[in-house]
Amino acid sequence: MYIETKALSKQFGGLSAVNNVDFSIDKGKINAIIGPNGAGKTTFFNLISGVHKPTSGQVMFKGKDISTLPANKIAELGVARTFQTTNLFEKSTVFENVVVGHSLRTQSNLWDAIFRTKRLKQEQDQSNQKALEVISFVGLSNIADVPVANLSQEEKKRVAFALALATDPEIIFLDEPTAGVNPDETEELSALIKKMAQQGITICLIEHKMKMIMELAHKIMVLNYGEKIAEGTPKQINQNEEVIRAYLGGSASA
Amino acid sequence: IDGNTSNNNSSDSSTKAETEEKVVNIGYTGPLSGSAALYGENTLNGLEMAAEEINEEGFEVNGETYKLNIVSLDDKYLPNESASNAKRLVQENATPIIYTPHSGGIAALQVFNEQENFIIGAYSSEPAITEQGNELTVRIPPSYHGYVEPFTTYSMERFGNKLAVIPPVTQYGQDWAEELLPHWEEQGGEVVHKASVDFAKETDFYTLLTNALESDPDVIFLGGPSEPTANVVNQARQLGFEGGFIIMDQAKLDEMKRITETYDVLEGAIGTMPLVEADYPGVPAFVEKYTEEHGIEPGSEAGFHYVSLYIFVEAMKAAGNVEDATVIREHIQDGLDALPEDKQVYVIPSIDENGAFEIVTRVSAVEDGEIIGIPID
Amino acid sequence: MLELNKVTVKYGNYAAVNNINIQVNQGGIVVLLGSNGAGKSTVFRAISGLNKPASGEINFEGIALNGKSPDKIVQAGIVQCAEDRKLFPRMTVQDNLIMGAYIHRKTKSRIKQTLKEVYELFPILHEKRHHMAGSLSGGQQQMVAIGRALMAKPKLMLLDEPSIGLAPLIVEQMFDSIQQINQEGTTILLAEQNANAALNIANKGYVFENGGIVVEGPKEELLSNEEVRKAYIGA
Amino acid sequence: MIKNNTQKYIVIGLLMVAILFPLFTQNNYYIHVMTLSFIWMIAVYGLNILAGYTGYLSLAHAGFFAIGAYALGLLTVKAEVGFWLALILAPIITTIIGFGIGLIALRTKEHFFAIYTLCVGYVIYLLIDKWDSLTEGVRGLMGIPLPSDIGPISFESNIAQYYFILIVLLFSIFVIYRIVNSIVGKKLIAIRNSEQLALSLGISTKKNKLLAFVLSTFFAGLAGALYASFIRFLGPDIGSTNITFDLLMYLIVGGIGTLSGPIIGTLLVVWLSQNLQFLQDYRMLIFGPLLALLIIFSPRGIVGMFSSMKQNIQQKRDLRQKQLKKEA
Amino acid sequence: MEILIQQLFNGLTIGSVYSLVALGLTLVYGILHVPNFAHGAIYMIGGYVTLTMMVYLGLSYWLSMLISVLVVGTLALLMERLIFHPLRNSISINSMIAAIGMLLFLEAFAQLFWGPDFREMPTPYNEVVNVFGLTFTVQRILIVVAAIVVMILLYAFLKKTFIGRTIIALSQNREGAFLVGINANKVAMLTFFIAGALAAIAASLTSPINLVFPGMGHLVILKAFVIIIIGGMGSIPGAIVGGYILGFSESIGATYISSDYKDIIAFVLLIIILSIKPNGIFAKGEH
Ligand SMILES: Nc1ncnc2c1ncn2[C@@H]1O[C@H](COP(=O)(O)OP(=O)(O)OP(=O)(O)O)[C@@H](O)[C@H]1O
Ligand SMILES: Nc1ncnc2c1ncn2[C@@H]1O[C@H](COP(=O)(O)OP(=O)(O)OP(=O)(O)O)[C@@H](O)[C@H]1O
Ligand SMILES: CC(C)C[C@H](N)C(=O)O
Ligand SMILES: [Mg+2]
Ligand SMILES: [Mg+2]
Repeated sequence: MYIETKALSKQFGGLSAVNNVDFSIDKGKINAIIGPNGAGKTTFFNLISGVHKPTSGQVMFKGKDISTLPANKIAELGVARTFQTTNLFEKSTVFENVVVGHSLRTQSNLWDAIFRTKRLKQEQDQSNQKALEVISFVGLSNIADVPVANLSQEEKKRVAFALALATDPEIIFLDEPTAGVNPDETEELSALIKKMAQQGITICLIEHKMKMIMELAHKIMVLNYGEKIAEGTPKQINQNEEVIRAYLGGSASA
Repeated sequence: IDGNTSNNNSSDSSTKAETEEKVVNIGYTGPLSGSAALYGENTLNGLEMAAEEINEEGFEVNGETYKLNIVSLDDKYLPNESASNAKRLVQENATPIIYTPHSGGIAALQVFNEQENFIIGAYSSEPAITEQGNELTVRIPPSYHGYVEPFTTYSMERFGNKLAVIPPVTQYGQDWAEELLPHWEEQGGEVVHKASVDFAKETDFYTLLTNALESDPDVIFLGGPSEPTANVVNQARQLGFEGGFIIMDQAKLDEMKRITETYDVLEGAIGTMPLVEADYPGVPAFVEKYTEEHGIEPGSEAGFHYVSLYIFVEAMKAAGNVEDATVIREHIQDGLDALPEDKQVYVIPSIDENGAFEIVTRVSAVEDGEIIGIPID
Repeated sequence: MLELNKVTVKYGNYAAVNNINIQVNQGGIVVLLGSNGAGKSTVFRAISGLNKPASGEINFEGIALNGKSPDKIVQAGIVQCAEDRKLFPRMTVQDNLIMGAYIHRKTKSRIKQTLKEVYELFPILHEKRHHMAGSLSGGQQQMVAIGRALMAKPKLMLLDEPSIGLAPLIVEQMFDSIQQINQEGTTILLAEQNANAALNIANKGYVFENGGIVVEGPKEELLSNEEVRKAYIGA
Repeated sequence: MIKNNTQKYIVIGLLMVAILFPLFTQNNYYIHVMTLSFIWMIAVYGLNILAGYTGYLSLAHAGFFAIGAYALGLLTVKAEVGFWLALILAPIITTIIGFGIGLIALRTKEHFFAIYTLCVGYVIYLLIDKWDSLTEGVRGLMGIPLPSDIGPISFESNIAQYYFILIVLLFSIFVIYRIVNSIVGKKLIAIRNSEQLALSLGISTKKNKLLAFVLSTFFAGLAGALYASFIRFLGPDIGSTNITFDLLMYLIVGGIGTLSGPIIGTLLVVWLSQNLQFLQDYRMLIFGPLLALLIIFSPRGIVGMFSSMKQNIQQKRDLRQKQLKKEA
Repeated sequence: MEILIQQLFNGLTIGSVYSLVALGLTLVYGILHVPNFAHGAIYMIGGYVTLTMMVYLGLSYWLSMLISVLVVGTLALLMERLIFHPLRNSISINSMIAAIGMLLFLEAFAQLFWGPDFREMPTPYNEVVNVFGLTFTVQRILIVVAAIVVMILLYAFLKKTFIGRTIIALSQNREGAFLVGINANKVAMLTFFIAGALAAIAASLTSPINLVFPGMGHLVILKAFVIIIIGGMGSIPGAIVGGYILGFSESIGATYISSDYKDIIAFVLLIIILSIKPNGIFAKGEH
């Protein structure tokens, strides 16, 4: 098993945002989580990526319990994520944003910085290289020097992808990566997601856009009121009575 | 509204002066803004009054007539600002004397005053200032040593031997207490409560006094700036205290009365003789003139600065030099001796070997709602 | 009812909206389509008075809105449900909604009535009414934002991408309720990515590109326009 | 963000002037004020690392400045340690104390951090004030020695002190320049921009914030130690919040988060307040509003003001580029 | 036992003043999202205006206080308009610096206009009362009662009236407030006015037992900061409770621990609280 949650729960005050969820993510595939608003999807992500500590239960990564590790340690293990509300360094350029992403793979310390050691220079080159590489991967090479604040939603989403990719992840968690993006551009973004998966990166994403999910996902988990109500292939989910009642509604394949 | 803002017109008087007669610049760096501004202004007022008087005639050194020009700079009570100011005063105004009324500023100036050759007019009762062996420091106010004995004797006789001490947290207050307590106990007294009060932070003294009065003292020792000290006295009376007060010399009975409104509240308080009540020869004229100019009676800070400037001028005359601080310093004793009687707002017979003025002190107490002098032997 | 006449809005030197004309008729639903950054939100901000147009006129019921402050514009009957919601995060859901009725604060009973209607529309908000708005999930917050706008009982409601982050079921319900609100007499100006759903309930649309309008026309016309279909409907 | 090259030139230009300055003036007072300004600058650079680059406003900065100053003072006066050893030890002691305080203080964020450190600063001040058996309390610590001679070099004269402190300043700027422009610096800026995002990128915010805090206390301590050796008298007031406010003012006026801001701001404010002396009692009456006006009309400080024209041009170009790309 | 009761009363008196000042500070914090360092200076001006009205114009205590409330409220309002409003979109440190500028200005102004000396404010309520072994003056009762009344009124105003609630709304999202039809600018001015008024009331109430002087604001402002941190910044009940916690801990601490270190008590209390709960006691969940 790659990433696995065991009886994972999170309480906020009296509220069970995530309740007893067992879920496993398949390596190299595109996994999806759907569910009504407030179902606990983002919280689930936050638990895995270390933003919140679980109230009970465990998160296992490659057989190791990571539930109590801080977020930065989890990132070091190769778990990257994007945020539901686009969270970028607004005043910096695309390049400046992305170059920071690789800093967790560097060892240079204060000493190296002050004496500008060989190691620092090497690592700086390496970070720049990496940044250029992922910027080109997400297709933003031509605006690498533009401040992020001046970008469109869709471009920002791409920067967020690039930032996550710069950390050299094995797996990326994407929280509503195409929210607020029009259908045309949504398709382009899903192509990008597919391309990431083809590079061998495991994907786990949250989306409300069913059409896209159905096309992309290999496996879907459905949350409702913090509990897992269904899990399966897109087809299975599409026909699941409970899911239709709780989430999809009438025009299921809109 | 009291527009008591003593603006010296240093700039215009100096330009005018240049063309007509020779000018000696006297430097001043002290707190003219911020929380200690009142203190700073009082000291400066004394200097300026003396300078004005002296300038009516001018003074003659080696056949030339000179006038004084007080150049004052604000240092916000910070030593490093005092140092910058002093450098500036020496550089731009060639001041042979620089006054500063706080020990921090004095210490900062002592670092280079010998090198740059200027006298520090040091207004601080901190003995360490003159014990450093600085050749060009003249310490103006008296130290508290002289007060401890008469204060103890008087209070113990009149009220009893249980003493509560609540001096201010300042070094001066703590030093005072350290001097007073052993003496009190030596005389058979008992110290029943010990605490200190911080006028920079305390908003209300009830808490402090409730604790102090719990030990049922006969006498309370306290001090600090006059007005808040008076406030403490007021509140002690409200809380039912009927004994006497030993007032540290920083506070002045007359200034305290402005807050308490009558001397009745201060009944049994012993402290330094208020300048206005003192019998030194120069006092009446000085008080009258000062009151006229500032609408308020002068305190000792103004008095000491006033008299000290006269002393320095006399010293310059005696030295026949208005520039060389070292020479002027050598003639301070001559200056003291030559000080006209009508300018003797304090009687200062001598300067000790460390450069501190030796002053004839006066003590007074409130009896039956009136200030009376207490003789010292 | 609402008329934008040669309006240009700038951020610094950059014209985010350039010389556009928009007409919204009483009782209608008008959609603004356009890719991200095309300038839709900017138009909304200008109508609400949050940004001042660099040139051009905005008229509402024959009165110029140009120099007016945002609160005056709300009082005139235009309420916006903004893109980033602009809730009061440390007030309860209910207080957020009640603040929405600020301009009707004198008529308490009516507020109560409207509040009930909003809760009927979004039952989850009733459940969460005593929670801090800031602790709600993204979609729930969106509901509060729409609910708050409804509380003002506006004549003209500006909805900036209301379906963003909402579950399909809720989106469906929401478009139903927009229609319902509209039928009750509120004119709607809507910006949407979900062009299909939006155009279905609308009677007129404008397509934005780079701060200008490239296509405009009644719903049918837009739905049958090849380019529009391809870019914004995705089928 | 302002391009680093311009910043570098501004700094180098100013430093050339600083090196030549004593050749043009024999005015002791100017030299004195200038030397003192250099000391403030070092402290301001320390503040800049934390407040400017990492986004945490520490109001205990004067407290650490005072710790450095008293460390040097006490080591030389009371422990009779040699000057140069004391000068090395003082910032280290400050840094160690800073480490301990930072560990707890950095649990708080934003304004909580600001006020928490305000209180820490105040407690430091109170301790210096009350612990008079060690610090001499309000009486002050006197007799702090000059830097002792190194071979033939003596530090008696104003000019010698001026250059000595200038050299330390240069060294500080150099170190800070290197840090800010390295991977470490980028991590700090990332934390300022968004702590949550930084964390998700694997940046240990805890460790890096602490690093920034400790660095800032190091420079505060270093500046304090130099202050002690320059003024050679210490009173508790040196740790008061007023000093923190002054330092902050220098930073803001110059331009927070910029490399040349601390130099420009310190020079400007120090000389301005010196030159307003003639206003006597009115000084603060003018200075206060002047400060407010400056902040209103040039919120990113002097450096920001000068660079904003440049930036405008840059931005226009970016937008044009973007528009071209969209049309394509 | 007797001393404990007396000290509790003393704590109540001082806590009332702290609470009033802290309330103003916390309200303004809500609007500015910046600790307003000039608040202490506003408090000081409040004391002077009342004093001036009483001593120079011979008005009664209450009338003087009313005028002070209006004058200082207006002063605070002008400060919002002229200084903080133009700064509302820039980083918060800038507003802090501007506030420091205002602090310097107001203190210099007071020193120039009223002189640097300590002034006494006469009170018509100076008689000493002794009940159940408790000693106090009528003025002190007045402080406690008036402060509590003011706080209840303010609380009711903020929670129960629409206008009051706009202040809270505005503090949380300025544009959001605009979008529901609140004139955010007016509300910001109103908030500053109230904060100024509270400071004027606090200063007018305490000045008769203390003194009026240019630095009087320093005495309370730092403590007010401690209070609003302990109480959670921007929290109204937090400011009130925090004020009394501090008042009591000072009077009790001075009695049973050490009066010399009673100031440190406040700060140590704060450091302990924040070390355990980094967002203050009354902090509410966000996100
Ligand atoms: N920090 C928090 N404190 C308190 N409650 C929270 C917190 N974060 C989330 N919640 C609550 O937990 C529940 C799940 O929230 P979550 O953000 O995980 O939902 P979601 O599935 O991502 O919804 P959406 O699709 O709307 O983004 C919601 O009811 C929310 O109000
Ligand atoms: N505050 C601002 N400062 C500078 N430029 C801005 C600002 N807000 C928006 N822009 C720019 O103005 C243009 C139009 O933005 P706007 O938000 O109006 O677009 P939109 O059509 O609403 O897009 P979306 O679908 O992403 O909401 C964009 O290029 C954007 O980058
Ligand atoms: C009583 C005063 C002469 C004391 C003086 N303020 C000093 O600095 O020491
Ligand atoms: Mg979510
Ligand atoms: Mg938009």
